Amino acid sequence: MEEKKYTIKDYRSELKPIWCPGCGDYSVLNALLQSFVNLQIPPHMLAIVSGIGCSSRLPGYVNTYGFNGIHGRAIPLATGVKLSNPAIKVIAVGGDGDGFSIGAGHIPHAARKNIDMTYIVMDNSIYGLTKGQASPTTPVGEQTKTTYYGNMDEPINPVRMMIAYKASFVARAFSGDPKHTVEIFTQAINHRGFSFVEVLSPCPTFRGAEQFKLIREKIKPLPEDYQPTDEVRAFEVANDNDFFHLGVIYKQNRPIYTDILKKLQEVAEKMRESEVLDLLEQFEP
Amino acid sequence: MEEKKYTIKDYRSELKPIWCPGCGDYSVLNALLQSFVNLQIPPHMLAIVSGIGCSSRLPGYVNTYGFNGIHGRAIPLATGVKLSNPAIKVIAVGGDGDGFSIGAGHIPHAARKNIDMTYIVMDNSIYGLTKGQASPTTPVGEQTKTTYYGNMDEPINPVRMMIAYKASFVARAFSGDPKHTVEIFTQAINHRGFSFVEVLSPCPTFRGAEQFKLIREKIKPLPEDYQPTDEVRAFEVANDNDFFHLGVIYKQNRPIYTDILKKLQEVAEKMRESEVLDLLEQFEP
Amino acid sequence: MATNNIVIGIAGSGGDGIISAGEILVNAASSEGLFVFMLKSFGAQIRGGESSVRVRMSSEPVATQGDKLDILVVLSWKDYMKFQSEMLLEDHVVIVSDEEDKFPEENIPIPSEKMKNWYKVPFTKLANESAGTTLAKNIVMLGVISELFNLPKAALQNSIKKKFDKNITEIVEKNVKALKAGQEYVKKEIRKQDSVLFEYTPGEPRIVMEGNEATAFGAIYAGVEFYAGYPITPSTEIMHWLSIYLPRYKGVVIQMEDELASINAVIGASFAGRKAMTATSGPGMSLMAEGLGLAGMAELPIVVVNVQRGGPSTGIPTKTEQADLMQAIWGSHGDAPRVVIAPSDVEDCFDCTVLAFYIAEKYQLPVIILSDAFIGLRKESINPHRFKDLKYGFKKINRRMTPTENELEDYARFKITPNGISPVTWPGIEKGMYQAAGIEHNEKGFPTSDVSIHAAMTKKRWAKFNEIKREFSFERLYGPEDAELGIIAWGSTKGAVKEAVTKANANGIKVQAIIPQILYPFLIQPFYDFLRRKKRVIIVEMSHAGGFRRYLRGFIQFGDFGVKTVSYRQTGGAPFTVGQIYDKIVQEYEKKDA
Amino acid sequence: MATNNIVIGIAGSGGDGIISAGEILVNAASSEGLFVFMLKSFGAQIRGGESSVRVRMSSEPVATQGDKLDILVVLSWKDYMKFQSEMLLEDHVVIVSDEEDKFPEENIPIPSEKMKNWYKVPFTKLANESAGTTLAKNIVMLGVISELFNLPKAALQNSIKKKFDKNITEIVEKNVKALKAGQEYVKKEIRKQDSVLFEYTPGEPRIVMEGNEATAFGAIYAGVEFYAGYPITPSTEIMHWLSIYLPRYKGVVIQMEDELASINAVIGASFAGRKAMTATSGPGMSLMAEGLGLAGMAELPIVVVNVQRGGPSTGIPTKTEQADLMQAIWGSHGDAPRVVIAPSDVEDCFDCTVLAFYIAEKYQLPVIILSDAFIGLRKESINPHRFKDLKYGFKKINRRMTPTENELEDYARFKITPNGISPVTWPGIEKGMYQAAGIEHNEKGFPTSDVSIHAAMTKKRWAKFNEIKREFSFERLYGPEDAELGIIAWGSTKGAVKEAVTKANANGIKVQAIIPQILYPFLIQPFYDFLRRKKRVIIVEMSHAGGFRRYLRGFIQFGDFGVKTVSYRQTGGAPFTVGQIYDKIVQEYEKKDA
Ligand SMILES: Cc1ncc(C[n+]2csc(CCOP(=O)(O)OP(=O)(O)O)c2C)c(N)n1
Ligand SMILES: Cc1ncc(C[n+]2csc(CCOP(=O)(O)OP(=O)(O)O)c2C)c(N)n1
Ligand code: SF4
Ligand code: SF4
Ligand SMILES: [Mg+2]
Ligand SMILES: [Mg+2]
Repeated sequence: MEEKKYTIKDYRSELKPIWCPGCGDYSVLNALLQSFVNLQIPPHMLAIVSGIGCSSRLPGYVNTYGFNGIHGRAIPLATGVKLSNPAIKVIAVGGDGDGFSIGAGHIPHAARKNIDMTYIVMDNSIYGLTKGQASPTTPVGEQTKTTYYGNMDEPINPVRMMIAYKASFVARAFSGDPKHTVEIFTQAINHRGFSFVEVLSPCPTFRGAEQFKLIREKIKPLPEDYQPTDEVRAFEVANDNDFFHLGVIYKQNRPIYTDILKKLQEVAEKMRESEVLDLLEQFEP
Repeated sequence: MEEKKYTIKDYRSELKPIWCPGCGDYSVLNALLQSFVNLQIPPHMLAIVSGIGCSSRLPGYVNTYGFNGIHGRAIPLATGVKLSNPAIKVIAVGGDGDGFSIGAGHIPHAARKNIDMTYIVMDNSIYGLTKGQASPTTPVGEQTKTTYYGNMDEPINPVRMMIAYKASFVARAFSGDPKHTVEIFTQAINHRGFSFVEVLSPCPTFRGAEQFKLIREKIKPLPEDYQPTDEVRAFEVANDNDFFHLGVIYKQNRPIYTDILKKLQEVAEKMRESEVLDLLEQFEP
Repeated sequence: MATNNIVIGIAGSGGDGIISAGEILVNAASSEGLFVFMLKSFGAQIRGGESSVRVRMSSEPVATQGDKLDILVVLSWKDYMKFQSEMLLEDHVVIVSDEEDKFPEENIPIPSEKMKNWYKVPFTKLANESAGTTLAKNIVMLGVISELFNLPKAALQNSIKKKFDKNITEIVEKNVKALKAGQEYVKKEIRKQDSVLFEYTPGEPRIVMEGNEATAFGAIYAGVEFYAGYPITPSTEIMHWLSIYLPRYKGVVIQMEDELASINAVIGASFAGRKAMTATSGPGMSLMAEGLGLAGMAELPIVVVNVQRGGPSTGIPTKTEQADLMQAIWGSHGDAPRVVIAPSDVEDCFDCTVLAFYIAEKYQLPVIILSDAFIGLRKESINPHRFKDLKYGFKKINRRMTPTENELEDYARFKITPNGISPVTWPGIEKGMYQAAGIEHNEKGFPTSDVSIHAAMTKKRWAKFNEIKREFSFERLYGPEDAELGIIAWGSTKGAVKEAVTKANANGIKVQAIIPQILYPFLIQPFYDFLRRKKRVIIVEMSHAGGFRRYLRGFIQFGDFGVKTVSYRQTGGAPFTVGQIYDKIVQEYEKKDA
Repeated sequence: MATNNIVIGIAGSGGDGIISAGEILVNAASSEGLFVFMLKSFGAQIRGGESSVRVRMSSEPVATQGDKLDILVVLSWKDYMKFQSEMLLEDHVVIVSDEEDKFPEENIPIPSEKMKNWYKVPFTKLANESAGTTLAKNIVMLGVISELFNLPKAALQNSIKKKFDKNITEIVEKNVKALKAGQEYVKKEIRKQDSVLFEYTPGEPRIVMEGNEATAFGAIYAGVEFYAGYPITPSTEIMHWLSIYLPRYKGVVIQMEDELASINAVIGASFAGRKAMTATSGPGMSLMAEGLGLAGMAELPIVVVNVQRGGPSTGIPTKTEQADLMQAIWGSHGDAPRVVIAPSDVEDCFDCTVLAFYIAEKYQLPVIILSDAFIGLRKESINPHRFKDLKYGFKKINRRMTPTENELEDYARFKITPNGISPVTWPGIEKGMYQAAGIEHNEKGFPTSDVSIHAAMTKKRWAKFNEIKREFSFERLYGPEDAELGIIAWGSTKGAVKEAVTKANANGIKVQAIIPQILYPFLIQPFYDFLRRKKRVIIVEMSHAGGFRRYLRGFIQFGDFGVKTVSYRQTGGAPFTVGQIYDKIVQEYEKKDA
């Protein structure tokens, strides 16, 4: 094995996570650090941005550039970073509430623009940080702090939503299967374009300790010969309500935003004669 | 033919539309009024709400309760109205910018909750009211006021997005085909649940007069034997990038929000003993 | 030192059951008719972090948590360390700690002179012995302190019974045993050296409410029919509570996808004729700025609660601050009218909510209630009788004014009237059809960009303010009218100001305080009356930027009254203490002729 | 009446080419070195509605559009009706209208004494005859008025050539023919009875800018690298302009899905080290409240332009108002620091934008530029030389301060410094890694809920204000220092105030005006100096609620200076006229000893 320059220690920050004992997010964090080791990304070339939530605390636990922004706005924040410096690897992380509830309006646009970033949602089907209200992925009937009489709302299906948005990489992982999660993260970060990973990451505190077991029972890997390039097939697989398929469910290569932008700037630059004062010509009567 | 109590005149307001000559929205308005005639809905039992845009001016032209709210918020506004009085027929209207750009975060939630309303988007693939900027459905390469060097962004596909959101009725119409539009509107309003209609409604002012012709050339009706109940098939049909299929593309019957809510309130009411002061018991030490 | 007013602080780790213990104590004291005040405090962890509770009980009314502890109970010294600054100790403090805690004594950050009265008790051991589980150590602890300090013992036992579900007798019994084990231990093993002893005469039971509960309860009392919201600390309890109780009155509680959706759903419900509200905290309030403007423009009654927290941005979600006042008044673009009310304690949360609905419905505009974490999350004991006949009682609040048959003939929804109020319809009402709009509109609701209509409609929307100023004049006043030193404060700062003013006057330092309830529009007359005798006024608020001071000065030219103003500000986090305010009073009093 | 200062108004329907005609006129006049001021006005329709343009040209500097028209050109009386209130007429007004317009003469809403000088011209016929198309009637019209009133004729011809693309000679020729046809018609058919005649000496050509263009240009000059925005009237031209020109300097312009996304993208870009900005109007500003707080908390430089429009809510999107001031200052929850600057004319849009970047980058905080529709959408002619050496010139504006090698050793991004400014890094800088956050944090950027850290960090963030107050003291002053009557105004109201003050002083009415450029933090010293001699001060603003007056009073106790304040407010829509301000000056001047 080749010698690695950066080890997991290089990526870990001095801050100790304040997550509850048994929280699924611990192994998401570890998997992410391991994927950085796999990819040997220099820490200062990484920017991890997030919104607000237990899961959104993650950037603080990683020794890279980090931005713990406001609730629901990780995606536009990440967009601003990426477009400003395409050399930086940009990773947005957060929860199911942060991403699919308050942040829902931003995802389709980053996806269709194919902005080169990785978006990891730690899906625990609950609002953890605010102590247990229903999230967009909470199952029907569930009693939470805001659904005393049982949740009435059909949950969303993040994976099929992402396929409909034309995200160019869509995958699902489970924080109870760290090895597979590392593999998926590594692929996602390596993907050129908007890559999305839903990580099932239980919240034992507000959804019970048996979550890990319940999810494990419903997990199903993709068929051996599965080809993630067919949108319709991917949509069908995502539709399966009885099982969670883990793995890369959809993948496509299409031009990334920053590449197109670069070409545009080159065209534009050719139209410019010299320095800024030439702009004054625009105002000549 | 049975005699109708309400005629189109009953539904038309005293306000004259300020739309440009040739705007597609005129026939959307007319089709909507005709569908009210078909359904014989008493005008005072109708509430039409909208956001901001040329298309969002529509409520003012109809003699019903109307609410011309703020940009992007027609859907939550409509939700508030419907939940307050399930007897009212609630219709949300607006543009592609209002709905799929600034309002994009609200749609999945009204759809999954299956809130009984009809959402009509007059899609002209441009921002009309602000005088010609790119919208989420503007084709790649198009020059607009904000895309001098050509639009870089892959457009969204509203129909397949809605299917992914579990909207229980998803259809497409064309303002150049008013008869079909009336039919679709009538079905959509009659549908119990969240019904969505994308009406291709050209903006000759900012996208050119030839839009009607160009769209007409790409239009394709659904196959005679098409069954709109299969999500995957519907997704496939929606994916067709070369043609616009008109008609009801997806349809499903599932419980509507206000019905579930009513049951919940009945359960809750049984748990209550008498009038409000009994709540004081909750605070007894 | 027998006292009828005692402050107890308890600190430990999240698993120690400290909050439960505090609640049991509060319930016991309240059922004995005592005045009780309880604060909780947590670390950043969701579970397993440090936590603490502070309970003050008294046979006289109390307005604050008490500056310093008479009794400090420590289940874990390590966790206590996090609360040092929040738990100041009286000189005569008595400390009770867990004997089994292995924390090095030399690291305890308490000066030795305050460690004179220190009892160590083997809580865990006693819990295991009596209840068969270490979980009961919080109850053992209650047994210990109830015996040591003469806290209401029978009431405690009742509270425990109530807490641990009457049906599971086994659990109740275990806990009662734990309580008694604690009490027995004291009798047998401890020789009381300290002089702290609680004494009181039992009275009629009082009920216990948290500020956020009082707000939610007030909303139901006022007849709220629709609540749409999005969770956010420290306001979420309002939604939790309503999601249980509002459906019982056929009301709707819906969790929306964000605050933009929440306020627009509330506006939609109001358009549909319903009494509608939402609650949030700072970040949500910022997102509601546009919606608040819409409600003002469309003249739709809505009630919006902002339980303020530390800011700016995400800030410190669990701690209190008073830095959202100016945003409440001026936070939307354009001349957007809204009323701002601030509750000053738990009971007042109830009153303000009822008042908010009254004003919103009558004047057809948005009303913002500015509570904060300090009020919203604390418990107080309250006289249950006060809810019986209130001025704007349940179902007595009129819904907004509707048009007469006549007015419906050629209905003009936004008819210009002298007081700005025009009769309103809603979907379902025949002949009442109209267009509501955020765009400028004429009396019929149709859009216009005519400058003179804009002027006339703007004037109409703001005319309501004149009427509100005529209708209300209530302000809270404490201290003698002829004092030359004054204090102006608002919201949760009232408690400390009130106690400090009482103390000062008792000590011969003449000072009077005024605390407005309706903050905006500015009810100027009571302030003029207040200022007539003043020479110097302290403006107190928990905000670095000091919006309240700017606000007051913007409306009152203090110089015209010959009054000097002094701004006393503190960044949020911990509330003002009585001592801080008192010291400031003394300091300014001495300067008063300077 | 030969004059070197003339105001021309033209009204007609959307298809009449009125705006083009106005632009050609403005360009012609500017190329002759004249001072020009041009306003456009439209109806609600997107296409085909009524439209009008008003051009003032003068050989002396002008600060306003001129209260009344010397010349009124009407291509359609029906459309003119919509602009009556915006187009007041001088007594000596000359009217030129379309002979073929069938509008009943008796319905023309102009008193007969102002109809004395009325020429009717067959514009359409002349256009058809000369250019072979009715489309050229606007050019015929220019020919007519240039001949009638001695407007720059050769320059007009050049402007037409420039406008109609030099390459399509055919079109240019047709239009030149139309121009000449108009001129010939006057020579042959009209006997001039009126006395309005324009006279001037040509000077060095001036350039022409719209306020929004000046803002965009200023941004490029200041080195902006990233723009994210969402279209909204009346600000969108800033984005239009930048989307053409910024990519030519390797900059990024991205249209986001909404304003929440825009400001967060801008914050992200700033975090990545870029000079970043966005522009919007009221509704977008309300949506940016939370993001503005985040930028303040994370101490990231961003520039946000608010081109104000009529409010509240959607309000009147195309018209002007000054009702967003208090929102700019106080619009976010919590103690969220930001700087607010207001341009007062087109040139100042450029200056303020350059200044905004300077302050944002130096102090690491959000800077809001409060422009409005009145400035943003008008054209003015400007001396091109003024852009050559500016204090904070292109590339001369330092980017934010970065840490030294030494400071990077144990880098503390939010290090507490006396002036609040701490060196900052961005992704890609080795060893500079840190956590940016909206949550309260320590010097390293790690989250905390510690009360004392919160206090220290809040103080640090606000310490920048002290430094800003030390660095700047510039205010615009007009009129004699020793005047006892004063006027305070801000932003676009400057023009009318300036001209009114000049006129008053010329008439022996002593009055001085002060117009702040940096509105927040409040630079108090210049105001103290200003007030020293004043007895009475008029506070002028275009807002019913009057935030500016509250703001000023919040910071200045006018009574302490023995100064009485008078609030002069007007709802938005149409800007103040010089006459209005002048009359107010006279009125208050007469009261001055009362
Ligand atoms: C504008 C705004 N609204 C609400 C909140 C309160 N809030 C913080 S985190 C959160 C949801 C957390 O859920 P999720 O994103 O699923 O993260 P988790 O804690 O479950 O990991 C909410 C509602 C906020 N901080 N800001
Ligand atoms: C918060 C906010 N941002 C921006 C605007 C400006 N605006 C008004 S309509 C509109 C877009 C209109 O496009 P669309 O919804 O497609 O409607 P159309 O005019 O094309 O029918 C925009 C950006 C606004 N009114 N409010
Ligand atoms: S509350 Fe749930 S999601 Fe949050 S840290 Fe605890 S276990 Fe994890
Ligand atoms: S601008 Fe376009 S969408 Fe708007 S009214 Fe005109 S044609 Fe219709
Ligand atoms: Mg979650
Ligand atoms: Mg559109």
